[in-house]
Amino acid sequence: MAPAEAAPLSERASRARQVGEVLLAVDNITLRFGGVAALTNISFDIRQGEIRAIIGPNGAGKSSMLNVINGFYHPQEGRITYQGKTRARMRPHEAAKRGIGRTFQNIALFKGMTTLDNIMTGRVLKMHAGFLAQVVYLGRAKQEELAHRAAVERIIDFLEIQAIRNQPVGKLPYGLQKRVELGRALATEPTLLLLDEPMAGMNLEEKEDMCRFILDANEEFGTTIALIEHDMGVVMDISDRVVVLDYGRKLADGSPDVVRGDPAVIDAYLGVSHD
Amino acid sequence: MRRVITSGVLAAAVMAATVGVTHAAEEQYFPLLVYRTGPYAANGAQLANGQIDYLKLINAKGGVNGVMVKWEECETEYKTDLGVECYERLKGNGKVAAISPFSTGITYALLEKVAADQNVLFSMGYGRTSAADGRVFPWVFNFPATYWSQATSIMKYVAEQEGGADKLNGKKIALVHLDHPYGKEPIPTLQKLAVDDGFELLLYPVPPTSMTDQKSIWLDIRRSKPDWILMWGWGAMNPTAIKEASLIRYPMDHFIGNWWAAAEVDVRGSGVPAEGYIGANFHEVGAKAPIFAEIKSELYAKGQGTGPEAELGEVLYNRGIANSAFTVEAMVTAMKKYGNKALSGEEIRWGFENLDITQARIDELGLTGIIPPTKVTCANHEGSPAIKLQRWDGKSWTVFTDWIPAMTDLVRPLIEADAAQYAKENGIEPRSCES
Amino acid sequence: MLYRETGVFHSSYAADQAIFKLPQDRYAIAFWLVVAAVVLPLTVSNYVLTDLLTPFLIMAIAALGLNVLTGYCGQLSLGTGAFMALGGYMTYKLVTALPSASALIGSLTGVELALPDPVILGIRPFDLWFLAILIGAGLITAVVGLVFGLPSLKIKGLYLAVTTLAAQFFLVWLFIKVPWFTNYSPAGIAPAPPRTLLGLQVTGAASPPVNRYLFVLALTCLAALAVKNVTRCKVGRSWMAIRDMDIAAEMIGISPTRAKLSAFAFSSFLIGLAGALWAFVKINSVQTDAYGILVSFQVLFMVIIGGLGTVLGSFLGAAFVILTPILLNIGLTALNPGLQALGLPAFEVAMIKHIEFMIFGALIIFFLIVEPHGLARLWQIAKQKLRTWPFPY
Amino acid sequence: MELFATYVLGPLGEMADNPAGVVETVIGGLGNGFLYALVAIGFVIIFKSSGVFNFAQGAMVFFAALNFAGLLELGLPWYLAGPLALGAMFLFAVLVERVALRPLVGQSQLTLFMATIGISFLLQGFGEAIWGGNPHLLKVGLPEDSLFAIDYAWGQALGLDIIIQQSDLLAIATGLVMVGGLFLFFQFSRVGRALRAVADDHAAAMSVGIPLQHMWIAVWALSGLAAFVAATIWGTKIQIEPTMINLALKALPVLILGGLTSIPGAVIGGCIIGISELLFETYWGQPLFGGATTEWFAYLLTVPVLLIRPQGLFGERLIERV
Repeated sequence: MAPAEAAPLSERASRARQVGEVLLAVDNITLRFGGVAALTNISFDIRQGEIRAIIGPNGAGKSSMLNVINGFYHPQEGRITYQGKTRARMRPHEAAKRGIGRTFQNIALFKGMTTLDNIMTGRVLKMHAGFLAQVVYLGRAKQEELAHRAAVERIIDFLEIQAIRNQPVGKLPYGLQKRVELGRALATEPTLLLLDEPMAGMNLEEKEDMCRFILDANEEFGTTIALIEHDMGVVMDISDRVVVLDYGRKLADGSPDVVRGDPAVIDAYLGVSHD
Repeated sequence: MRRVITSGVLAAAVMAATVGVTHAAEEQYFPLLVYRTGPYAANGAQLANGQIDYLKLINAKGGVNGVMVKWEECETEYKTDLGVECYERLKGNGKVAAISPFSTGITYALLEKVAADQNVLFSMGYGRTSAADGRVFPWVFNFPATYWSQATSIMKYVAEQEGGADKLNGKKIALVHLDHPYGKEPIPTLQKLAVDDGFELLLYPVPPTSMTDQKSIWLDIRRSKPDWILMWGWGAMNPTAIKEASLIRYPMDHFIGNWWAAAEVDVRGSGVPAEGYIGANFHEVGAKAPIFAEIKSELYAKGQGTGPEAELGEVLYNRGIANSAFTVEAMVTAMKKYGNKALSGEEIRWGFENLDITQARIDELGLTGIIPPTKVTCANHEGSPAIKLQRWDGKSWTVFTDWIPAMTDLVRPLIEADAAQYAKENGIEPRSCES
Repeated sequence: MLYRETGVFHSSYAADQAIFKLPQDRYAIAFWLVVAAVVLPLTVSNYVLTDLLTPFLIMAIAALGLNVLTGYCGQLSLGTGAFMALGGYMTYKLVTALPSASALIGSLTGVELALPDPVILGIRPFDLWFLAILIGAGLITAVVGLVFGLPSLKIKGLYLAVTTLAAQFFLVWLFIKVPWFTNYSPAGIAPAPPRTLLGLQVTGAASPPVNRYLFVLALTCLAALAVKNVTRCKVGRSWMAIRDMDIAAEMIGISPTRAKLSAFAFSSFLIGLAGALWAFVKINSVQTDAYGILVSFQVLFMVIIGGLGTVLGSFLGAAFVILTPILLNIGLTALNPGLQALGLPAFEVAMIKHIEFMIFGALIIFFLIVEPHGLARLWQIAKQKLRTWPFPY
Repeated sequence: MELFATYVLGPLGEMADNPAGVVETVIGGLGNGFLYALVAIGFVIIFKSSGVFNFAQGAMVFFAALNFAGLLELGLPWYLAGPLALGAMFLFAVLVERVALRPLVGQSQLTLFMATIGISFLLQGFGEAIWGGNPHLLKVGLPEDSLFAIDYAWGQALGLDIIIQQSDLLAIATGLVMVGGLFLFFQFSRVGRALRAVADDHAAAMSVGIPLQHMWIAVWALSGLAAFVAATIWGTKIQIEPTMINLALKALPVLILGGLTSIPGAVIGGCIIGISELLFETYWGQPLFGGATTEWFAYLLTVPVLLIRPQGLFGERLIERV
């Protein structure tokens, strides 16, 4: 697979893309920890194929929102409709089974494993060999391993991390770890990919690389992406629509330009932001 | 720093070495499975000291008909896997006289191994009871009495105190036992007696991992008020039980330990007077027999004794002597047939099987009261089981009964049935003893 | 430069995913297998075979089992001894209840068939019943292990370790209390009846030490291979994912329930197998005395000293924990003649035991300080050194 | 229904028939519980401040008891032997910090736990090498007989025919004094406050100038003191031999139940376990299950408790974060 061209971000923003039906809709979500409300009455939707950004100051409830979407937190009120089905509570691994992938704000790689194994782990859901076949490493187990290895190698090529394939991830630099984590999430072939601050703590070059990977993933694999990001420039450039949270409430929702112009957002967020 | 490194082993080894130089002839080898550490150390150490002192004395007197003996100790901690390892480690180091592990668990683990290796397993008054059936267990000897026999003897005494076996009906008899192969051995026999005589048998198992925690047992005993308590205990369990019995003021003269639960260390370790506590035994207590004069003059006067001299004549020390003495007598018996040389396992086995120790012979050896007259046959490896009872007066033990024979007619069929089942399970064809 | 990947090219993913990727590694393992299977049985004494090598191999299986659970899946367990005991008792129950395959068929169908049992070159290739028994006992242990693993779904770390102590003490208590486990033996000890495999006697006191050793060696190699295979496949990766970060693992689709319980089951299977061998090959009887809490700690030592999450570590750890005390004991005893020659007092057996305890404890601390990641990591570092030798890096 | 009668009504009826027996069992259990708690407190002190799960606490009790008993056997009076044995524990604390803990700083909890098992072996071997493998008696003249309530006016007044063991009363009293003393120590002494700071946050404590290494010596010395006290009380009940270390394993469920970080939790956990296991053994285990259920009851009890509260009854709440 040829690495994508590194084009200026501004050009990317105006690309023509297929944005389709509503993939996921959250309705009036309220999440409380004890007496503290982390999210209050949040509603928005994510459409097929779009890049949806969730922004807001620290403590706005952004990560909590992602945790609700992939089943780690169970909201006290509200509904989540995913792929047309309104769902009850579910465990995160069930969400994963239904195509919701995820990366984390603080890198959550499997530190004892190599890059290759980390990404291979992302293929767990796609493997179906029985336990005994794995014990003897014959038949389906072996074929599967090799087939998925090939798929994983494509992701490794795509993310340009061939050189660190066999290194334990614990010792990799931060930027690469983020990349491996994206690779692991992509390996699950998600329909909806939740990225929690994929570019936090990166320098400009790393950010550009990461943006490129996100856009390519969106374009080439058709993955719908919801991301949390603090860098306004990035958010405004790559996202199709932006939802703004503050103190667990929705402040604004719309295209980057609309949100940028919203006075409430400027007051509550951009105005007081430390960025 | 009391007795950190005694000179015992040194003296023994030096003696063995010098003897080895003067007599080129091969020695008879005693692999000693001992336990001098852990919760059973107080008991194990005295047994080992008695065994070794007797062997030292034999060598000091020129060996067994001129055949010197040598020995090695291996620490088992009373643990089965370590015991097996010790056996394997030592068994090839010479012509083995007999193995005496002083642990029923280890004995069970070695039953087949000794048969395969052609070594005698001498479990003197412990181990697998049905090994008394020499047709199925040719290599195992457990005279002077098995646990089942011992239990019936003790029950005879209890019945006598109550005024006859018919008076046992409706009585409560408790068995406080180590929850371990050793402690469980007498249960079937007692259960049978309970049915026969109509008494109620209460079982109080003490787990080996926490045998110093017996509070619940003794609170329960206080409530159930058994008329008699028997104890099959060992190691740190015994002092704890004796102390707990005294704390609930249980009448000590109705509390009977078997012969592994009635040593000085057990009562002393309890820290209570325990006056009246009764125990079984098959030998006298105290350094009265002529042999002790020899041990003192030949060993302790020369600084070659194994343990502290003050412990000479104590129950388990004497029992250690008995163990070595029985084995040496088996050698002597075998030498009558095979000549005066270091004997093979098969030859020693013949010696054990044809053992016939009379009172006259015991007196001649200076072992009066230390070993009982014993006659072993091909089919009967238990001899003629009998016990004596001893009483603790607050300072020392005194034997206060004559021999109380076991209910052999009751025990022997049980032994034969159990041995037959074992033979069946393990595909052993019992040998014939008719010849 | 002595040990290097340069010049070794893998042209397929299959080659790249092999267990031993380098020719040097393959030669080394072949060498060690030849030493273990041919050279040692021909050269060493029976004592070394039966009481050093055989127990080491059996415990290596147990260590592999615990390593699956603790090393790969990150679940701490102190119940190893009890699961070994379960394996032992279940094997005993199965061998006595089902003496042969034809007996089983007979009891099921009412017709006892004589199965074909040809002898080829002194070996009876169909004589595999004892192996089936061992597998059966292992499967029962796996099921029980799975049940005792259920708390792990909620309880973590040292808290979990203490709940596994419940398994340890409860199971051992059960074996003592329920006479059924020992076929109502009066002393509560089950003998280990002699059994054959391929026509060769492999258990019981009368079986040749070489048979027992090779039998255990074969099973140990199979166990190591199975663990290696599983841990380079899906299941193994999901275990490691749960170990490294359970939340993240769950969010990429790994079910913690399945991962943890499968680790408990597979681990218990191997531990049960080790327990069966310990009873039938090593101590020649089944008794709880040999499966106490100390065994649980010993196996945990093996796994941690050897190296968590490595197959090699299980072997190194087992060797260290099983052999060190015995060799210390023998070594200290062997010092005695020398001490006497110098006119010094000899070591008493009790003293040797105390010193053995002290040195063993000190060595544990020493190895933890030198390499907290275990002996297997030391080997890795050595390999790294060899790779760059003679240059420092 | 029959099962219900046998396993529920039977034992309960037994208890109702003989309430004095229940009182006696509960007091006995309380005594056991405080004995467990005396060991568990040592664990908590170390775990709270340094995160080390100190398995060697049982061996420390054994070691302290051996030293004390051995010195007494040498003919020293208790007022010399006691302080010397206590001094040995302090010396031990310094050695542990220097030799084992300092090189292991920053290692995983499991590694540290294993290291303490190593220490446990070392201590047992060392103690026995000095004082011999035989069991010892530790007699310092503490009361160890039993009291019969019926011998006293209050017992007759209440009609209570029960036994109370003096050693149980001693254990309870000592336990309470220790908890009180430790509370005062942690609340009001300079070292105690520093230790609390360390327990809250290592880095922050260091940044305000609390020397961590000294603090670790202090906690180990403190738990050495706890071990010494436990040894003295246990010594009035049982012989000093290595089974003592096994008994200390009972402190583990006590700790887990109480939550690893709470000293009062250790005492309450001890009481719960001491009382419930003795009641269970007396009314269920002994009559219905063949006895010796105290072997496992405490551990099994922790399972349902932990399933409801994974951090123990008094432990700090664990929060899962992403």
